[in-house]
Amino acid sequence: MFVEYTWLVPLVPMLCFVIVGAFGKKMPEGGGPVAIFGALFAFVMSVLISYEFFTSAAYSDPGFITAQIAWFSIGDFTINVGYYIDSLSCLMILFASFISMLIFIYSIGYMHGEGVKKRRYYAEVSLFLTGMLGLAVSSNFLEMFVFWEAMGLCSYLLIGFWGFTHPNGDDAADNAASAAKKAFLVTRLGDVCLMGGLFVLLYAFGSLDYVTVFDTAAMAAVDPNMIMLASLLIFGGVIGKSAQFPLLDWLPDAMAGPTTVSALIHAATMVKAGVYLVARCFPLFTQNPEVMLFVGLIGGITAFFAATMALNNMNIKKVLAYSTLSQLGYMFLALGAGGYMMALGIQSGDNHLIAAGAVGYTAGCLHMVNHAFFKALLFLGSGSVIHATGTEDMREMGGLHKKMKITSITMLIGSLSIAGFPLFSGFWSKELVLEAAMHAGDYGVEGYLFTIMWVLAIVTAFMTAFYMFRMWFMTFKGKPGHGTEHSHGESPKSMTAPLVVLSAFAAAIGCMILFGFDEYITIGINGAGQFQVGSGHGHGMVGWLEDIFLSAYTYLTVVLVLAAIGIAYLMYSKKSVDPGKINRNGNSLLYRALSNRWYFPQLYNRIGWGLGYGVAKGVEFVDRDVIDGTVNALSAAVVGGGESLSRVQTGNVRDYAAMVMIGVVLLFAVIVALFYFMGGA
Amino acid sequence: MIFDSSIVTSVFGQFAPIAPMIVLIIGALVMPAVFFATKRRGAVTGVAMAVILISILFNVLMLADGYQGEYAGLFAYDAFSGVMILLFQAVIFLTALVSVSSSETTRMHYGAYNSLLLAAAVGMMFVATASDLITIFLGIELASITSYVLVAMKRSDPRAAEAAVKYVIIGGLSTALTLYGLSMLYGVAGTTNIADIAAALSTQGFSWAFGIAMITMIAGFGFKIAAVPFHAWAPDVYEGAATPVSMFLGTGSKKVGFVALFKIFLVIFVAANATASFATEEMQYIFAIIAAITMTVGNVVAISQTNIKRMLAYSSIAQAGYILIVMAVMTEYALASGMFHMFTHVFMKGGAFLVVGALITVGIGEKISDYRGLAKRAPFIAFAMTVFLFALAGIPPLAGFTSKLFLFSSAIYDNGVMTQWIWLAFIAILNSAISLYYYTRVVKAMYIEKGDTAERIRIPKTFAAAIAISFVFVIVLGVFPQLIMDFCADAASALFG
Amino acid sequence: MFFELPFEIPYLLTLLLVVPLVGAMATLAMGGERQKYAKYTAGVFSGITMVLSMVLLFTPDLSVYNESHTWIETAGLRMSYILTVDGLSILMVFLTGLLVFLSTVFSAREKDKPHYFFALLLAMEVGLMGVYTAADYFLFYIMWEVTLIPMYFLISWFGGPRRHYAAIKFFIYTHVASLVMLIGIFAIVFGAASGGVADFSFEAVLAGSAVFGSTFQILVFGLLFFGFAVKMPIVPFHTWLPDAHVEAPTAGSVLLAGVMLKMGSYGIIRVCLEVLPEGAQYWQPIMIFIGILAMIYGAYACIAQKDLKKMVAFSSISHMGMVMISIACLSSIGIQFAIFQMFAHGLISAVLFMVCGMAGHSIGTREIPLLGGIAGKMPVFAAFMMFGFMASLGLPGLVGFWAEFGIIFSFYDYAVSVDMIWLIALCLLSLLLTAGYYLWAMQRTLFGRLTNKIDLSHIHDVSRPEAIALGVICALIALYGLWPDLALSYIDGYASSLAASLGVI
Amino acid sequence: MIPIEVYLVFAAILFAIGAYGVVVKNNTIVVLMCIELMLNAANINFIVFSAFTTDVLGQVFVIMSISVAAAEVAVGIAILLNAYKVKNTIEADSLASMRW
Repeated sequence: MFVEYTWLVPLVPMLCFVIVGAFGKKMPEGGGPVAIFGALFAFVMSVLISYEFFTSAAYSDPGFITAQIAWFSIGDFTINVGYYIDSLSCLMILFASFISMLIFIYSIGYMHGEGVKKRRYYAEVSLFLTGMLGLAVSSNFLEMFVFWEAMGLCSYLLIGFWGFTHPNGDDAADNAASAAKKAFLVTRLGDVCLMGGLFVLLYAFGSLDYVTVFDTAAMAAVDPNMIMLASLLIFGGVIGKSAQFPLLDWLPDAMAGPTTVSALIHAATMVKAGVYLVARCFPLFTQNPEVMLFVGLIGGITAFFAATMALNNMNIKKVLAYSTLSQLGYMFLALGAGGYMMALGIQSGDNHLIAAGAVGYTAGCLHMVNHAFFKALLFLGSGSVIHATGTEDMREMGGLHKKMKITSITMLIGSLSIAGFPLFSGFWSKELVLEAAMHAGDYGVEGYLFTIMWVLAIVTAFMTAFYMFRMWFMTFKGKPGHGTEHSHGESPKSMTAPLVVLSAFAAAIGCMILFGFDEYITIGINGAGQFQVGSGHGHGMVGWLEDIFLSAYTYLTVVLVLAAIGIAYLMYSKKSVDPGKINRNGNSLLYRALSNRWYFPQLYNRIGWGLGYGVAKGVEFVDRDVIDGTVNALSAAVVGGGESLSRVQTGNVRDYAAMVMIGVVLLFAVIVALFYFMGGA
Repeated sequence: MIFDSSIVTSVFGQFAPIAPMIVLIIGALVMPAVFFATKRRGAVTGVAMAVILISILFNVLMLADGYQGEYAGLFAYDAFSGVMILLFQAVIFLTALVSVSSSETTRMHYGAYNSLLLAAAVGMMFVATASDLITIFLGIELASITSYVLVAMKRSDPRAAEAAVKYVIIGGLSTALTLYGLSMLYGVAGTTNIADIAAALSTQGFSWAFGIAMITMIAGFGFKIAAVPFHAWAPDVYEGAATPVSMFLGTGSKKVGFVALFKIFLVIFVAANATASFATEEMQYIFAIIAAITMTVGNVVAISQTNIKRMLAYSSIAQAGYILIVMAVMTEYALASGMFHMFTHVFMKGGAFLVVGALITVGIGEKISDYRGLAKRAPFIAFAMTVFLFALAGIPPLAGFTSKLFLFSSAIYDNGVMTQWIWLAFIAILNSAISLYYYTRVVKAMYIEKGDTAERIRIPKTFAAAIAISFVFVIVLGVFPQLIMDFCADAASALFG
Repeated sequence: MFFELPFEIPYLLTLLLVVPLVGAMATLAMGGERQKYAKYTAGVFSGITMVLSMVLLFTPDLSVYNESHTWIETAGLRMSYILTVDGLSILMVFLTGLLVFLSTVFSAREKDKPHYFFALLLAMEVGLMGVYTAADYFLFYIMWEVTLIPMYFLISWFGGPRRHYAAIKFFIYTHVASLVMLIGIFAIVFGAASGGVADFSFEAVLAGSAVFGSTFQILVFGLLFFGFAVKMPIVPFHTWLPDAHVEAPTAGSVLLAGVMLKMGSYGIIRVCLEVLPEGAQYWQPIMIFIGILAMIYGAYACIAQKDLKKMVAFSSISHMGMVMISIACLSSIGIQFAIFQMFAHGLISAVLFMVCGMAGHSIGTREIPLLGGIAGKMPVFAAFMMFGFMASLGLPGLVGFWAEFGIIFSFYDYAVSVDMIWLIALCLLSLLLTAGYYLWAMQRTLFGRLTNKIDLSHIHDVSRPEAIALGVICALIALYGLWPDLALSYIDGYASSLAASLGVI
Repeated sequence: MIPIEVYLVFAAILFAIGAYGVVVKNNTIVVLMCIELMLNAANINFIVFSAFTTDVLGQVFVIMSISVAAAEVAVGIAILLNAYKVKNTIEADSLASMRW
């Protein structure tokens, strides 16, 4: 009875967008409450829908509920619009709406000083939420793509929120403007790939509905190369959206937007869409192990690189941004590893392997959920800090623990969680990810690559713990920087309350897996031979506990994490170790490479400028001087011809007479010639 | 039925075929007397109008009634001559109408001026009705000699004198050429009656003597047509002469050459083709070449002109080139559309000249730059001028477009089959694209550019009337070409027999 | 059909021509002191025309409005006055009615010789309506040329500094093209003539076209195609367009880009494809090539532009290139979405040019380097501009996206059939470039530090009439974007039947 | 008796001389005379042909053309006089104010 109304989930925030956009000026807080109501409604609705779905028969078979109406037709192909509910989409709408709601509440306090701009802010975030929810419940690729792009637009608008008349002056404004453009363009690059993927799918399957495309028989009927092409193109879209290697450059810049927006992008929406899409397309991707191998490699590499960049960054938000990248890398590593095994399993018909693959899937999804919570928490926390100190540079903070207790403690929880401190949420999911990667290493020809990824992942875990606590210590411990002096204590309730709530989830949500949560976020092949998300048989608490605590590697990571925290403590809290010694006061090659993001930006700028503006200049030249030049030359020739011909008109009647006589003679010559050539008469 | 030629026949008896001319001749004779008696140019003009209208009436009656008749083996009236006479009558009507109020025409010799006009018109009509070389020659000469005088008759303008000299010399030269050609033709065929000549040639086939005759005659008539390279006099004379006279020459006497060409060559070639005695294709090529060169030179040179009368002169050279397509294609359809184009040309080019004349009368110069801001000072005149020029350029839905469409298409197609003259149509069409350039320059001057003064202009009534008439015809003939085109079709079939 | 009118209006199509004509004359009469009423007169007449054109949208059977009278019948020629509307033309007719009315509203503030200005707009409308409804080549060509003159005067009277050059260039260049096209028309009409009578009506020519040999088709297709391609315009015959646009007044640009360019693609579909299918087959690869060339070339040219309006002009070249490849696919989908793109681009380019026009007259300059941070000063303007740019770069949910999606899909179909799938990458590249130049332009004009290069004291935000005009179009863009079937349903039947006649489905 | 070609060639030469004079002579009176020469060449043709074909029409034609020529010369002289009055020269080279 609720599922039929799934379309309300994206629609209500949409309406909020319209309402706030239209009348926000006159509303209290620029229409913030309306936006919050929209998110709240969406959340409640999601809860009801999920409840109904999980308790319905459809959950166990076929594992989804979908309904569609015809939208329009391209030639003979009909494009539908409708909703598609399974445990994955339930999961998405649940945490997306919940976290967005908290972020909106937080914004009431955080954006309080923005004045008339608040209307635009709340309208745009509502639209952003619409995009995410719509994407999660869409029933076919094209519909999904619409929301996908809508989110791209919103990210553009929100990152550029301060794109003009920036509180911190003109340079910041220019900065924000270019960051927004960069974000949209880079994601656009991914999106056109995704679009290409859609063409391939539509052409191959004659439809873009999930039910049609993911049908095992249908997929079997299609040329696997086409499927591979489609999968890679779609993953191209994901790379853009989730800022994976090599398109990871826009996300750090995107910090130019308000912190709440960063929270929204990193935790609830945008980047999660990529993970969702891969999870959604699991059936398609698992048709070729190579695709999943690729996904995994991209994930692993991103995780490592991003983490390195976070090591020495002084901007609190940037650190968090890099951490997001690297955590996303984890998720793709997990999905890739799982999918890889599953693909091999499908090829060889080995159910064991398929089950092992399902663990990867579970790991990926679980980490996505966990990350959603602790990253939201961390960003909002950092937002609260920035709000208080008015700076983003951690060197100007320090010793804030005394001034803002709640923020500091909640952020500590978040940091522990993301660092994978035992028994915190991050711990469980990260362990599963590592396990999946390690297992994948044992299978297939290219398996050893996953082993390498696994090593990278462990190193990453170490670095994660280090830079997170580096951030925490630099911010809340040590001697106060002058940002701290000016800070006005703890933030208002509307900001701290969400922090508290989130910290609870950030700490605990992970252990749900011990209580059978994994049953909902696993994937398998059901009796009908179709892929089915959820309603697999979970490992159960004992299973997981054995899995994790009986493997030596778990303890290895735990040790590494603790070591990292220790080092961070010595360096930045106790100051007994001077990082300057190691990096020669920031002059070491490595240090500079890191602070320049391994020179990715410069590279992109050079390429983009050359391929874009360089060629454009050439085209412009051709256009004006060659093509148009020819046109003008032609007309000039005609006019000039007239000029010179008119000189024959000397005005002297004798010349006229001469012309007449010459004409007669010429005519005679012509006629002779004609008769000669044409042999007439 | 309404149109009944019996009136004419009953009045004129055996002279019926030349009735329209007779009326005009009488008018021409009484004209000086009238002027001497009244000393009022208005009276003279009134008489002239009356005479012309009567003659038009007669002609229309005969034409619409499909009258046919011949006089003394020298004149033969048929649909063709009827249509051409109508054309000349239209020209003379407009000219006589505006001459009275033009500031350029003579004051003291106005009677003579008018009778010369009428005489010239009579000469043209003789050519239109002639069925014998003698009458053709006489007609042409009558038209030419009178128009020499008309050109000279401009008051106190050295340019007129110079123009007259050039005109008379080149005219005499071409007369000699024509006469020489006629003599050779006579020698070849042994008779001066065109029909007999055609018959004779179609039996005895092509001879070099005939070739010489043809070339010299082309040169001779080419002078009247102002076909390159026999065109050089035209710009000077048009510029030098009084504008009504220029219009008379540009629209009327130009056509005489075509009529003569059609009368002599078309008839001969058609007969020759009929008996296949000799291939006319070579001749057709000659005309095609002349046509192509003429239209191109006319248009290209017109671009560089600053004096609007010279520009119009060159443009009428170009128009002559278009009409020469008829001689190249030599089909009935081509002839019909050619005649139709002559008609529309009377009103387009005539209208343009009328505007120029009117503006000169009110003291605006002949330079294109003098037309700046005209749209403000005389909206109607400016608009009419725009219409005439765009019609000349062949912008739909004006007369020029429709007639050009007929004419050019005739070069592409002859009932159902593609002709070999498509290349000619190409050149013609590209030419009319070029022509748009210099016509637009005038429009730009009138509408876009700012004039130094903005006070209104009041032009003489007769000018206004004449311009209005041409304006109406340019529009109407563009939208309903059938009004004339049907007559032209009959005429063409009459000539083709 | 979503809603059907119970009644019919007799002679509707003739009215579509007569009403604007009368309106033009009435407006012209509003000179002197009555100048302030000129805009109302024009508004009323163009409004009536728009309503009439919308009546067509809700008519279940369009054939009831066909009109046919013999016009000229002489010397083996038959021209007739035939008006029809079908799936190809109906949207264009609607677009014409809509844009003329809205550009009238938009330019309500026109001070300088308003009666001439609006009269010219209405005169334009006569020609445009005629082109899209005429079913006789004679009438078609006349209307085709009739559109030139008002545009010439619009540019050279109300245009920018280099207006004379631009106007003459536009006039001559397109006139030459039309004349070449005229030769092609002669060829097909006379080629199809039977029984010594050359009938200029579409259906007679279509009926007679069976006899065309393939060489004939290939040659004549070339002639006609050149004529239409210049109008579209297609690289390398496009250089008149940027000049004309830069100099033209806003309303002129709106009509030029919104409706006049479509005449080219309309002609290609209507004449070249319907009458010369074999020629189309032969020319397909070339059309594809220049289509792609136009797309990418146009997009790159946009990046290099300094003048906002010039950039938009090049963007329409790029988008018309899209129409080109879509037509060239010669498939049902291709034609369907070519027409849809013509419609979509008509709406979007209208917004873009209106925005550029406002930048010109209310900020005072369109030079991108001089602008910056304008969004702070003129939020509404910025919103419209962003909306237009987003629509034009194919943001899903707006009408432009569906057009591009369908077009590229049809092209993918073609690419597979000639198995060169990589071709699709070029289209995607052009999408990326499009996003690139629009975003870059926005970054430099709307965002960033507030410019100090121009005097900002006097600038004012969107005026009411402008806001109304823009609002309506934006609403339509969103509406058709959310429910493309509103437009597609008209095209479907025509596209598939034409594709069938081309022998490709 | 003398063959017809002789007369024709003679006439042709006469014609050519006239034409030559028209082109090279600067004095327009002389030019008019040359034109007369050409006309007479044509007349000779007529007479010869009519004599050889015993057809009278040719001679009629000659009568006509002579009278026409007379009229033409009369007019021509008058025009030259007028030109001399206005510009007091009748040299072709100096009567070239209108050109291009």
